[in-house]
Amino acid sequence: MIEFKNVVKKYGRKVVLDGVNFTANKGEITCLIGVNGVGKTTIMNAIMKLTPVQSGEILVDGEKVTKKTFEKVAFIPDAATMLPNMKIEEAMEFMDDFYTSWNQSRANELLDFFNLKKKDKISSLSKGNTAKVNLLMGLALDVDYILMDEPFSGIDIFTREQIAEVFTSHLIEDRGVIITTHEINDIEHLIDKAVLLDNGTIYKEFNTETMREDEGKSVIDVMREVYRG
Amino acid sequence: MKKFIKSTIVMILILGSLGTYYVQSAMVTNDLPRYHIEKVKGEEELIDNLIIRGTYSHEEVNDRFVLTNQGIEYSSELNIVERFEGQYNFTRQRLREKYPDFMRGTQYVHNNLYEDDQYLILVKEDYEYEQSEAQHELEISMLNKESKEEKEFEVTVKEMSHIVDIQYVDSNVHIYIKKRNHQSQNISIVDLTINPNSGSIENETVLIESKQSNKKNQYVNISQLGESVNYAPMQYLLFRDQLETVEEGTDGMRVTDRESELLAYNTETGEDKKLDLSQKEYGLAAMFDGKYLYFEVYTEQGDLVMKPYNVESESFEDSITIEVGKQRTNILKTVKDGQLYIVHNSKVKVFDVQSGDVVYEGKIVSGDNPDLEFVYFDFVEFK
Amino acid sequence: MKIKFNNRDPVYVQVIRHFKNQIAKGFLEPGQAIPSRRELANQLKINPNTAQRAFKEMEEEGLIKTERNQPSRVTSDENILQDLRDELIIQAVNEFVHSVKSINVPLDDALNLVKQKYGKEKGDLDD
Amino acid sequence: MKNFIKLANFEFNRMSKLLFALMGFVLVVQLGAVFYETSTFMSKFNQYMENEQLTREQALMNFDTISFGAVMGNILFFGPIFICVGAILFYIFLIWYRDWLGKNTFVYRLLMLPTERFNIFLSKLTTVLMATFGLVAFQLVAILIERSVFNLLIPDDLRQEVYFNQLMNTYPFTRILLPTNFDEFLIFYGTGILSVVVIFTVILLERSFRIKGIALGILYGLAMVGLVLSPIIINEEWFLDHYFYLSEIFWIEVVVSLIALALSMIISRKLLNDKVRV
Repeated sequence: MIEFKNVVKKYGRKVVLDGVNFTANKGEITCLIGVNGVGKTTIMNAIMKLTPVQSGEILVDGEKVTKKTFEKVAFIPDAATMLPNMKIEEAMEFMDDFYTSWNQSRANELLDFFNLKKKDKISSLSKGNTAKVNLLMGLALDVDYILMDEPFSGIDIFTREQIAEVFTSHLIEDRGVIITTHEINDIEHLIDKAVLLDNGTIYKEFNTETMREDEGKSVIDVMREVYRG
Repeated sequence: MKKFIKSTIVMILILGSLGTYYVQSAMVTNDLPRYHIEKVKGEEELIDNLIIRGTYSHEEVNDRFVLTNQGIEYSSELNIVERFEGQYNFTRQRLREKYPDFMRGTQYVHNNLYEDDQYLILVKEDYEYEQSEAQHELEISMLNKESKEEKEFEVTVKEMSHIVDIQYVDSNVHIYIKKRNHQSQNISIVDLTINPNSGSIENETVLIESKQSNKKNQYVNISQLGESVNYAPMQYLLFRDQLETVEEGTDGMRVTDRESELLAYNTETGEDKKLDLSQKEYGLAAMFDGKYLYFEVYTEQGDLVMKPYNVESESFEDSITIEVGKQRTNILKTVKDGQLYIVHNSKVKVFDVQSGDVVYEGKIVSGDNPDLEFVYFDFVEFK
Repeated sequence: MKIKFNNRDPVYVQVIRHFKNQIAKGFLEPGQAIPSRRELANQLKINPNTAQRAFKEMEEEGLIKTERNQPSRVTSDENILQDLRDELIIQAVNEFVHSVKSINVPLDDALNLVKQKYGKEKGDLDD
Repeated sequence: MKNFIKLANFEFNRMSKLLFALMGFVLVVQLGAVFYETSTFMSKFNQYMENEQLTREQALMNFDTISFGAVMGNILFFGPIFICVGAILFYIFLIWYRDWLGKNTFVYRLLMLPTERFNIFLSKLTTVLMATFGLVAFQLVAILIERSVFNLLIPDDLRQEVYFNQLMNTYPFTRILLPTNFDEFLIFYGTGILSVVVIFTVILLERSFRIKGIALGILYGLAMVGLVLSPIIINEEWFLDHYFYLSEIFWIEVVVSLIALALSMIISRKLLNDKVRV
């Protein structure tokens, strides 16, 4: 379980996270929803200690984030995180060098699944393929949690379908996933939990199936209510 | 393992090349000859504070060294601090080692020091401007070597130019200073008598005052005759009072006339007397040790004749003759306490002036090898 | 297998409804093996948890049976299958009544129209 | 430790191309200096012989010999050294900023490695040091090569043999680069390492607090310079009036420098762990 307890984050005087509380469970897909610039990425960065928070607590399975956490949580940012002059196989070797949780056979499977060639240089890849490599580096780790920042943004429709397929596959199964998006359409049926963010606060945190069942509202319905009201 | 090949190559390059370079540098220093002074006869203590400086120059090595009774030290063997301070102020170094606390804060050691068997006196100068007039503050620290008692006091002096000498006579500190009056340009040597108990100037006596001259092209000056050991107790201080007439020629200024007088001041009695010793007659007045003034003459036979003049009795002692051959270079000499030290041809000799005897003789050797082919001695002095 | 989901009803309910239709229509025969929940999630592009929930509900209703290390199978229990058919008919009738009532059509007229229509489309009825 | 070595090796490999290019550049340009100096010298000598109508033996009597020192005085010799120094200085900044800038933000990957983040600091420091010492070591080798080329081009009787140590003491830049005394080497490069560590800390302050960090970084840099210079300053006339001897000041300096080094490393470690931003 990844927990946010009263997390406050400021950039100078600008408050980005203003007392954020939410939890994301293992085995569930939690989606952070909000327009651009509401602090979705900041939340992910904060979990990985890629940006400091001013107060509050972030716990992974009840523990503070340490170097060990990086064998347990993988973050797939929306930008490429490998050196452009590396070949895909070199990038995989790098991961294998440093992570005990690196699963080479899974990596090979993902390579096939995404139709990537391991001799290709990362700098020569298309945007979609770069995103796939990015996913590969995260998904091939035997981690309990995966964080994905805007995996669908700026990517062609076929790649989007391919990525969406990942969520329903054994690659994700039983892991906890936190995904951010500003556009819910693609994945409305994929997510267990929606966390609506605005102005640095959580407007609403709900289970999508329960919401449909109890109130007959889609995620977009709730968003409409929340953001307009 | 292929990944590590570049770093390994560079590591090997670094260790190999820098390692060789510094090992080779260290080996050059290790090969330097270890000269030392081997006693032939006499009292060895006489050369305890003697320092012979020179250069060893052979093949790739060109190194300055300091040779003492304790052995030889090359400048390449100095550590970084010693190299930074330089190998020159041995008196300061000796005093620092012996009296580390007393010597703290002392940078400059030259004429501002007095040392006898019992006392060590240091004077620090400080300027201060008051009403556009420079005022010297003299900070005097005094150490009783036996009781370790330290005293400090401060006096202020006007019109001072610099300290000439310091003596300790009859429980009083005497600071001899040169004064220059800014209006009259008058020069004088003044004896400041300071009682260490009161810490103030008890008496201020003018020893010598320069002759007045109103002519534009005449200059007056009073200079002290160099002492071989400037911190030692001196029975006499010698001053030369000069009046120079200068003319401007086509090739710059030229001294056309020089009137000079040699004055001896007795530090114990406070009396002074004029010495009538012309260079023409006696040769070059080369050294002074407080009692004797040494004149030196090279004869045509290739001898160096040292003529000690007793200032007290105003008469010459027996001359000391040293065979140096036709070649005059590289004869080092110094004097101390009525003793003449000569370093020549790998020999160190000490003569007693009164008796004319050799009271110490030593030989500079390296192992069993007295070969000084690559050595040049250039200076001898006392710590 | 493709379902067009609406966003307002719970996805698992839509999945169960889909299965019920398939069984009622005979696309899934009694005792036939159905895809695993993971395969199902993957085929339907839904969250595996949702698929899991749908399976669980169907098991509780007795629509499917799962034995250890065996793929789930459609029940062969005739009673349950009959109930399922009844449920679907009642559901359809309810919807029909509800719609017809709302436009104030007399029941007989409506029933006549139903008879005519039913006769025409017999054989390839679709819900 | 294992991770540190892997990371340091990885960082080193990233800069190795530049390093080997610099080495090649140094050798080629310095050989240019050798060819330039030898050919001007030889043509001067031949000209002299011709003009004065002298035999070779006669000319040798009046003609100054040439030593390798002449090559070292040529701009083609010391120019590349300055370029290398500049490159290293530039790389001290580049080694951090390139991970943040550009399309591929590698810093994400680095910071998410399941290892002490301080290893990133140490690996970058190691890389800068290996590059520096690598270039210095290579310069020694290069001089050996250049000297043998020089010896081939100048006949024995026109050449003045100068020994290696003397050669290194001829010019201030080689005296600083490769002091003949090992203790000076330790002190020069120790100061260098301290400076790099302080600059790294300044960079991390900037990377952590951005605009505010620039001000903080400058203040920190000045504070460290002040700290390191403070023993010398307070020993001056107006304060302690040379109370401490130079040898004591030296050791105080060593201690203060080590404190500055440790402090910078502790701050850097803290910044990397808790304050740094992607």
